Amino acid sequence: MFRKVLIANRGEIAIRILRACRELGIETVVAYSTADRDSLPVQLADEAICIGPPDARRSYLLAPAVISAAMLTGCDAIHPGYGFLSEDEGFAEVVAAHDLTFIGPPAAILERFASKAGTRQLLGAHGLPTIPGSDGMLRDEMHALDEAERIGYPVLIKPSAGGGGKGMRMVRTGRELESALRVCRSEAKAAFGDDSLYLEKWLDENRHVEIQVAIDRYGHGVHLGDRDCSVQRRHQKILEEAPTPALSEAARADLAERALRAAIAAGYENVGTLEFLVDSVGSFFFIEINCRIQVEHPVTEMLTGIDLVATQIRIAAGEPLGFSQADVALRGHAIEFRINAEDPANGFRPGAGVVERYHAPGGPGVRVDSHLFSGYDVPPYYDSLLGKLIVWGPDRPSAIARSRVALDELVVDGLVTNVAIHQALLGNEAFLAGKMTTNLLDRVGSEAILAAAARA
Amino acid sequence: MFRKVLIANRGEIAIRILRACRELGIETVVAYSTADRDSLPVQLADEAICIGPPDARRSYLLAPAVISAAMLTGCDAIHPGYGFLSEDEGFAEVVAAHDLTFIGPPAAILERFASKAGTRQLLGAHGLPTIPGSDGMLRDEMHALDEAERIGYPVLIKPSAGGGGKGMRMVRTGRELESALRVCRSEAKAAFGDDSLYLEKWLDENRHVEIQVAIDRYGHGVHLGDRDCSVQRRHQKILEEAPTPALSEAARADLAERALRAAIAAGYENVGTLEFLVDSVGSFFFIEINCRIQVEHPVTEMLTGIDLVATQIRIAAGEPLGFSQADVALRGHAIEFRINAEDPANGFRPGAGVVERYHAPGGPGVRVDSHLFSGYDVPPYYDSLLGKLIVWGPDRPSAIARSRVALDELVVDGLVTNVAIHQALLGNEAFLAGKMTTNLLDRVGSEAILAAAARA
Amino acid sequence: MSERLAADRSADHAAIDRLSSELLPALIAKLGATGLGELEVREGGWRVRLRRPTGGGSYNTRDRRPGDKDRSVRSSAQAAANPVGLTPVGPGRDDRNGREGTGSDIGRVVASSPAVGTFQPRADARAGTKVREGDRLGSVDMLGIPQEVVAPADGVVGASLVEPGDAVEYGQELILIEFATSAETEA
Amino acid sequence: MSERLAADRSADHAAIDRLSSELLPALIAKLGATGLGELEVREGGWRVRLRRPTGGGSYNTRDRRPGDKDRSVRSSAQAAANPVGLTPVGPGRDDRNGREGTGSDIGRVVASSPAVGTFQPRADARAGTKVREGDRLGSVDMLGIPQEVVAPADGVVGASLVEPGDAVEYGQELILIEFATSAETEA
Repeated sequence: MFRKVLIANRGEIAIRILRACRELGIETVVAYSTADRDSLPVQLADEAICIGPPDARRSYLLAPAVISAAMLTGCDAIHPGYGFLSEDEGFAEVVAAHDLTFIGPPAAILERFASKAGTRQLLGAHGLPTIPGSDGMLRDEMHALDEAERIGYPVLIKPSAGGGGKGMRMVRTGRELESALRVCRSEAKAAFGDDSLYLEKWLDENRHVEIQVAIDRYGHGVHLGDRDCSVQRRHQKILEEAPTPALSEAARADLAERALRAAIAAGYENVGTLEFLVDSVGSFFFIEINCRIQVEHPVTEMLTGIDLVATQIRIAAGEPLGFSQADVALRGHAIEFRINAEDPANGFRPGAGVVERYHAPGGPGVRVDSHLFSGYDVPPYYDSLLGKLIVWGPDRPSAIARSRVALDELVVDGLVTNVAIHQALLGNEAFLAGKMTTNLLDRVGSEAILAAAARA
Repeated sequence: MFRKVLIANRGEIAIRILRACRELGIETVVAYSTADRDSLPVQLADEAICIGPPDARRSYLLAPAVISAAMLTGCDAIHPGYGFLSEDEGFAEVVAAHDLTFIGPPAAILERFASKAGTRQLLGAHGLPTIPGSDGMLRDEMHALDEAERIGYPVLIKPSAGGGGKGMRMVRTGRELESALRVCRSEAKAAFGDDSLYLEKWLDENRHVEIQVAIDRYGHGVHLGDRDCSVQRRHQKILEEAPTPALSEAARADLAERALRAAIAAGYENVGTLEFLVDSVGSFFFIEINCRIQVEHPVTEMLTGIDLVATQIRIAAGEPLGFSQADVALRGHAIEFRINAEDPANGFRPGAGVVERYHAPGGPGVRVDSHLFSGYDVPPYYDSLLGKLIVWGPDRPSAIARSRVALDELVVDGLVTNVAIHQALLGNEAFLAGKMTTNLLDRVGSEAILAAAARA
Repeated sequence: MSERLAADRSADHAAIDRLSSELLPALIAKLGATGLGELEVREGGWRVRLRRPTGGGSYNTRDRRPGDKDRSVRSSAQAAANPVGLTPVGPGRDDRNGREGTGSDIGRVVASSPAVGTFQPRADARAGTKVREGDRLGSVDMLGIPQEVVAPADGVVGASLVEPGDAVEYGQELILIEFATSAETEA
Repeated sequence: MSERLAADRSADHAAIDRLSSELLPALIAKLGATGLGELEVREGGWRVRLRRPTGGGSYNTRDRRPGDKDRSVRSSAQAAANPVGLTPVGPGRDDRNGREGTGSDIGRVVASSPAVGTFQPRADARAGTKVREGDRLGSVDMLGIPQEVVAPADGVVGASLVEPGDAVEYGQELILIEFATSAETEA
């Protein structure tokens, strides 16, 4: 096992990693930018080291600074969290070259799954149905138009690298495709340094369902059930739950088992998530694999009682998984609400500033992963995630009832948050019926959902 | 179901009740003394009403004030929490006489179990082995000495009313008995207004194990497993866990089933706890029944996923339990640490004052039930409980490892707390081996345990 | 102590002097202009925070409670019982140490409720009546047990802050007692 | 605004005046006597809190971190690299808005680290050497990439706060630059 881990991330996930390390008896060093000097992870860490200025490209995204910090503090591994350098196979390779361990899949495996198109081909070959899409990356406008014609509109433009909705656009006509291509290319270039794009068939009424897997270096793996991430705003997940209400128990088990088999067969290692679109008749299509811990991993932890971050670290250290599918039992229902510093009543405009007062809800089945504290000055440089409220109940209705109470109890004074949209969602009929699709928020409109909640 | 509940308590349990009410769609009114005007439950409540001055005898213990407050605010039920009026059958009767519901066993049932000696007789008749003890209450010194002689020293002097260690004393000789009797009588009188005492055989190396039951008005009941509360300081529990390491799985199941059968047969109703002493060879002796929600109830909630306070409210409202023993599954291991404002290095002297800074640990398996917040001025009038840290893990070693991390992360600046004794206990060999007995802290001495931890 | 610490200390003195001469007037002006309850000024690493008194020295005033919802600040019983709309001040808020809930202010004192219950004034304690400290002004019925409301000081019965039969909580302000002017006292 | 509010405001003014004339001197005395970083005085419901500068205006200073354990306040790398025991002030702590980590103080400025890595001074930038703003004083090696340490202002190279080869973090103070006196400047 590692002796000392550098946490190359910030916010709630830095604290999450720190706690997992401590349980495993590992010392922690938090690498931070000057904007995060007074942040909670820096305060909680055994050690903290400043790696650069607020601009992430000169701190959290600067591989030499992160690795230099790890070496100077005597770390033997680096945990990248999510975002930033977490799926950067080049970074993983340089980490390894300096005799440090990258906590995640080894560089060669990250590289194998780096291209989404390539991954779909690979996992398709291992038995997963994939969504119709373009033949490789889009070479130019003509190629894009031809491929879109062949697939059939509407299509979704997707960047090969990255995630989080950047560089993604759904288009319904060739004219829309032409104008969106340029925007997506420049967004992808700016966000990921890579402007490769491809097309995917767009399913109007689809659900986003993903399968969590954990596979050790020796090819032994388990799935840890599914998560439904259909509630999205412009391809950004804002609420995740498990198990998905979209599939029957049998269909869920089938999906999870096929996903695990394919991931093992394709040589995946460590924790990872296989994302699927599920259409209105329950057919599923593999989309991509996320080679990292995900924001929504606590939903799975609430159901299984398994610590996913500790599992990730142990696998990266070369330990065998130590349990098998029979040991994985799912209990109840869990929902995660991403609490963002953004205003749902004003186009989700992000905000920053001082948290005048912070009160986290609690009690049975309520977990809050957050780096907030009263007096914390939220810097404007990074994503707007303030924390995550995760609520468990014996079943979906009880989890929803408990979620209402917890959301009402949460206090983040001084910042505008997106809590109102979560409260409104818990009154939305489609959501309550478990029938939410990925276009719910964008089609119905957040304003309409908020207004409906205000009327109720 | 009730429309509006008056919460006649303070601190963490008031918040716990408030959350349970909200999940059930019940409005809340928190009744408070002037000392608690700025407390978190008062801030969180839908309504709050001041019932008297800091002195609990003129506020939280003053039945007419509590009932008057409930009637003025239009409540239809009163939740007494634990302590204060929670097991006062007279109070329960007056509550009922005013057409309000007492959330707990009805007055007649509280009365049936009001005398500990009577309860032992009753449940003994329903098949529970009881510990040898005095024949009824002690009439005078001579009666006490005779009975102690018959039972055999050492014996434990216990008050008929109340709990929490007041009026209790273990004595090894007749001389000790004579001097302790007076002290116990005056303690019991002061604490419970009743100086009836009885004797019980003292088992030197005993464990305190209790069984949680929930029984509805229709005689349908379940047990929710056991809790081990052996870690005590002068008969005050400071750490509780489940399942008990003292018994084999078969013995635990047997104990729980017999406890439930006896409680149903004796006509118990609502949630309740049957307390047992377990000796070094695993024999168990029934001691008493607690007719209320207990401080340590979250341990059971972590294992079962069942909300005990909501269950209590639903039973009091006349609802059927709605689930049976087959629906109760216990998962993993949980430990509760009572965080008290008292100094373990100075005879556990209680403290009060302003919480300069408060940071609660979190992450998977960690729950904190507390009324603390940064800036809260802890009043000196009530018990020293600041909150409870409850930690779950898939098994006892993982729960202990996670507990260490959580205790280290907890920050309560401005007050001296007993966190150090918990941290020391997690390094104590007897505790780690699951072999702690109720005399561990008093025999070995808190100082010795703290010192051993400091050396390690 | 090292030279460096001594130097720091004299720098501290200079900074604090400047705080009192420059920053506090700025705070005064801002507080006056905004009506805010709290203001903070930072200067060269120093922070000065002023908090307006809110009826007690407590850290968390009841008008800044968790939850964004507009919950009643006092109990509904009190809200209903407060028809003149005065902000409740003083009584019961400063008595964390066990003093009885008796509010006082310049020129008047307030008789407050000894219990949670329903208020009944004495018929002969009308506005304008002279009273002495300890005189009965009425009672609060707590579940059938009458609790006497007494004048906290000598004076003249002023406005009643609640109506007969109103539900009141412990410590709630009930009746104003105006101090007799010196002329009246001598009369 | 109502009369009552205006009256409140004038009471506020009086209270604040008293704060500045009476309470602040008390704070000064206490801070001087105790060496505490923060003090608070309450008076008539008003609270004044003074916080000693700790190298930045942040709410949570790094010496008041959660956990009772005596954790290193800076990284071990920095602790090791700080043999002269100076409390790090300024650099990198005020640049939450992206300014470069260059500390300044009366009579001197500090050249700070442009990167996390190991420090190497230039042989010709010894103490006493005159430098101009932008002159190279050494470099920090970040994983084989040298990052230049430059003088933030004209002056004379003063004490080095780290040793050659020391591990330094981004923004860490490395070399003092004393301001040339006016006599020297003219010389």
